[in-house]
Amino acid sequence: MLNRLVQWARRRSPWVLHYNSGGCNGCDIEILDLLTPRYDVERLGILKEASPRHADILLCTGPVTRQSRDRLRRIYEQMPAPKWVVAVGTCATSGGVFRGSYNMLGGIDQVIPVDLYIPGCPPRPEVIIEGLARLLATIDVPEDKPPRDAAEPPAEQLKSVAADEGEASDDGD
Amino acid sequence: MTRVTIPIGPQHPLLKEPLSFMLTAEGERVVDSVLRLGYVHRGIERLAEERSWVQNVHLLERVCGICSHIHTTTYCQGVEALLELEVPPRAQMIRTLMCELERIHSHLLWLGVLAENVGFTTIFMYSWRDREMVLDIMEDLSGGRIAHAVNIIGGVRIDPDAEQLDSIRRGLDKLQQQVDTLLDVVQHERSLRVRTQHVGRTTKELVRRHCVVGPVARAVGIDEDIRRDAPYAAYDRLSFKVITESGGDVWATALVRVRETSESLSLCHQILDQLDPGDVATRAGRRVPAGEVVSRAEAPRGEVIYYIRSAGTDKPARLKIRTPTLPALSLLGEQLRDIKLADVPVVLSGVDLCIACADR
Amino acid sequence: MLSDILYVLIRLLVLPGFTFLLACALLFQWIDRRTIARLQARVGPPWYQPLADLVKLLTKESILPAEADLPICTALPLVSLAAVLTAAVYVPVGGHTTYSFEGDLIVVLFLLSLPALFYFLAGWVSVGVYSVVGGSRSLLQYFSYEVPFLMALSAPAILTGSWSISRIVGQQATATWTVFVQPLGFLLALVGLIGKLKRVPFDIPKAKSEVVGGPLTEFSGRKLALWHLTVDIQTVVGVFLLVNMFLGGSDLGPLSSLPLAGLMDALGFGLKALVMLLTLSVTSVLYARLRIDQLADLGWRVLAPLGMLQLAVTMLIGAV
Amino acid sequence: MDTQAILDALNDACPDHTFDAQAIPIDETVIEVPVICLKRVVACLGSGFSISHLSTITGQDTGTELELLYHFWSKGGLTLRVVLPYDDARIDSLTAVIPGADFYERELAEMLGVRLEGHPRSGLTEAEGFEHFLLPEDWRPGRPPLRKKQPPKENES
Repeated sequence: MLNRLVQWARRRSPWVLHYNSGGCNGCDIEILDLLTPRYDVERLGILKEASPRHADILLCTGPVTRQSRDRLRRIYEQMPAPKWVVAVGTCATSGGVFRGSYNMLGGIDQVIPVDLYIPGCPPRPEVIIEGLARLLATIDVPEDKPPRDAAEPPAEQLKSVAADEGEASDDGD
Repeated sequence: MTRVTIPIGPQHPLLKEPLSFMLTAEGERVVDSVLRLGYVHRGIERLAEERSWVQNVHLLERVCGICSHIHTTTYCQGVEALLELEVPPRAQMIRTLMCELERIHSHLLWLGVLAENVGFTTIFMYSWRDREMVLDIMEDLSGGRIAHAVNIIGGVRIDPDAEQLDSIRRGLDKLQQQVDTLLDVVQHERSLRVRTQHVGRTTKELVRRHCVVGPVARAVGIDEDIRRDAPYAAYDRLSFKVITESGGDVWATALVRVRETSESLSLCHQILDQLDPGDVATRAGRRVPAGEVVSRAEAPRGEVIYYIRSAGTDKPARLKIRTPTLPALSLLGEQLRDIKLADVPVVLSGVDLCIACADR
Repeated sequence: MLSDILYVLIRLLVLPGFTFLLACALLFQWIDRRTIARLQARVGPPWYQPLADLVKLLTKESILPAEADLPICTALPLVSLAAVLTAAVYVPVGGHTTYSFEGDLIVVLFLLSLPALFYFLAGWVSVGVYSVVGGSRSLLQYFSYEVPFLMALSAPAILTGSWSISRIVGQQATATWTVFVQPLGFLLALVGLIGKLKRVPFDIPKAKSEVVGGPLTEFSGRKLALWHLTVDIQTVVGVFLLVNMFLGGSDLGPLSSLPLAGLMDALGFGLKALVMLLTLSVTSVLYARLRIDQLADLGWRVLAPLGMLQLAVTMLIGAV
Repeated sequence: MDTQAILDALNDACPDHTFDAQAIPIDETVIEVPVICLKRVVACLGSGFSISHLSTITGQDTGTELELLYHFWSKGGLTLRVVLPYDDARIDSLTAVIPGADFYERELAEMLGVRLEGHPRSGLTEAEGFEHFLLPEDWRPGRPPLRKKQPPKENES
């Protein structure tokens, strides 16, 4: 019963954080566009939050540049569980046209685990909404588990994060 | 007073894109800043050397998601000059039309971001709602809201019919009313003026020293616009005013941008009236004869310059891009000194940063 | 005896106690967000949105930076929520008062000002740069709005000659609503309330584009939920307080003599609270955020002297 | 823009070199300038002619040497071409005359390994501990990405 309530709440109150790890702006303005009158995602309970600590879903755009990598990982670490990551746009999915560059690591999933990919260059706001809706529909809180479980990042990821912790000061920016 | 370091970015609600400003502040007063770019450095200049001339159109459209069309325009006209191609007048006109639509889109977007940054969400909502009309027009023309893929080497890819042109005219008329309202708001809304007037003030001399171009330069009274001074595409057949202001503060740049939006709307109407039937593209070869070219164009944020060198192969030997944000960032170093912390978002908005452009 | 205890318990927990306040807080938040959305040409969230937000935050992981002071960070949202809940006990709702004594106005004003201090402390102990800057901003802001707010709310008390909210409400039913006698005081109280609730144009301590989330930047999960709830309940109490002090509580003038007095009381009170809430929502759509120095200027150069004027005039009238 | 007048003035300013103008599309005048004359030439342009701004500095590796192109704008394009040898790629910084050249010059240092003499920021060379501007902090030193001999993908440190 309680788990049903929690599941209901999580599906209806996804607060998102947006991070551009090296994209061209196209996806970013489409994400910002979600908030504006034509799309108005507040209808679905989606709020764009400013601090990683307040967010449930990380919307990532752009391929990951070498300079962005640590920051992206740190933002992910700062988010409280349960959390989800959505790669918005072709670049975030695979690196897109920028594959092969000396400063590129590829898609978001090279750095943090991704729950949903939304390809498109850039994806239309409708498509982003559709993607988010599908992600929300998969959120469930099984009856036999306590409501606070998080998708464990792969072991290898954890290791590299641990290596980072020396310099990360968690100042929330 | 103790000094604190306040990081702005790379992830910060003020910035839609990552760059990092380390502000040194004494209480609410910012005394110094250190800029770090490179979070969106994709190495496009090097990538371009490894792609063919045609593939590069696709790549360069993704230098920036806001002013994508101006990049391909600058690139294509450069390559066309190397190829000594004659681009049909209709293609030139359509190119110019897209340039102006993009300027409207970019300026409305900017106004929204400015409003959002001073906490005026309502204006953000309204100006972005109006921006949707331009996006609709561009989508109608090209099939894409943000990435248009209109330019090809030798012309354009689209050929709008009379019905489309009519619907564009209707859209432009509706938009004109909205832009007039927004101009009225920018001119008269008190709390917006309180936040933007006398903020981020620059002088002609400072702007010159930092080689700043575009609306920021025009807001201190520098009467320069590549569209008029070195007409490219179809600008020599169109008439328009170059908007200047003298204030030099963020409010002045806002006025310049909103008035320019009106000017762009009138340009669009002129283009629609003068759009004669004809070819929209000429055939271009895969190889480009050896040579070099400097191509300039006026992006929404100011002068864009491309240097292209061909060694006579199917790939460029060097392609250099400089976008107007880079000098603006240089100016920001001066502006972010001895101002209030609360004015930082306003000053940053004032120069209309496009980090994706600056980092390449 | 037992029934007395039960009665008190019901009053504290159900009506007008915690459950009622919680329902009001969620309802007010929804009305507020919905109104703002409508005025911005949007649709806005569905009615259950505030509840979903609350439940979700309550069941999320609650993490803090390693340098933050964990016990204090845990305690702060709790005590500030407790402060506003306690304040609510002394504010009459639709003519019903849980507790009332001579001087309860002062207690309410004191309790309502506590969250601002806890908010500042929250920024201070959670260490992040934005938290600290936001915290010191909230303190500065507190000094700007609090004095005029206190002066504005003292004026009706002086006029009535009593520091009990119930008495001030009762007085208005026999004479006229305070807002007609002291329109200036009402305006000041409204501005002060906006400052207290940190709403646009006074959302300076939590200005996203400047200090990310302000003092709450580092808070998450349960703690964040409690902070949000504090603000929501503070909104409810503030609105109720202003309705009582200036709009005659549940008094509906000549309509009060209609049958079903209890229902009419509730209706009257509810309507007035709604009007107040809508005023808050509309205000937040109409302005850009002020700068902290502009707010201090406004507070000390305009609002405080006006508050003084209101007090002086009230005292003069009282003396005559 | 009067090309002949500029050439005359430059010939006066640097008498030991004969300046020559070349036209490239699109309406750009290119003047070749020896390394040692660059500062004098820029000063001369700045004082006598209404140069509006320095648009950018293009650095390129032509395969045999490094070439720097200083693109100026004054109601028309004017480009100064400076050629540097690979093994001694150093040039005077223009930041004292044109503060806006700062970023363009840092890019030259980073992308092509050009040494900027007299640039106000230290750390523009490896010896001083490179202060990165566009490239990531962990970029392996000594591999400016726009040099042709640098393989495009080799970036792993």
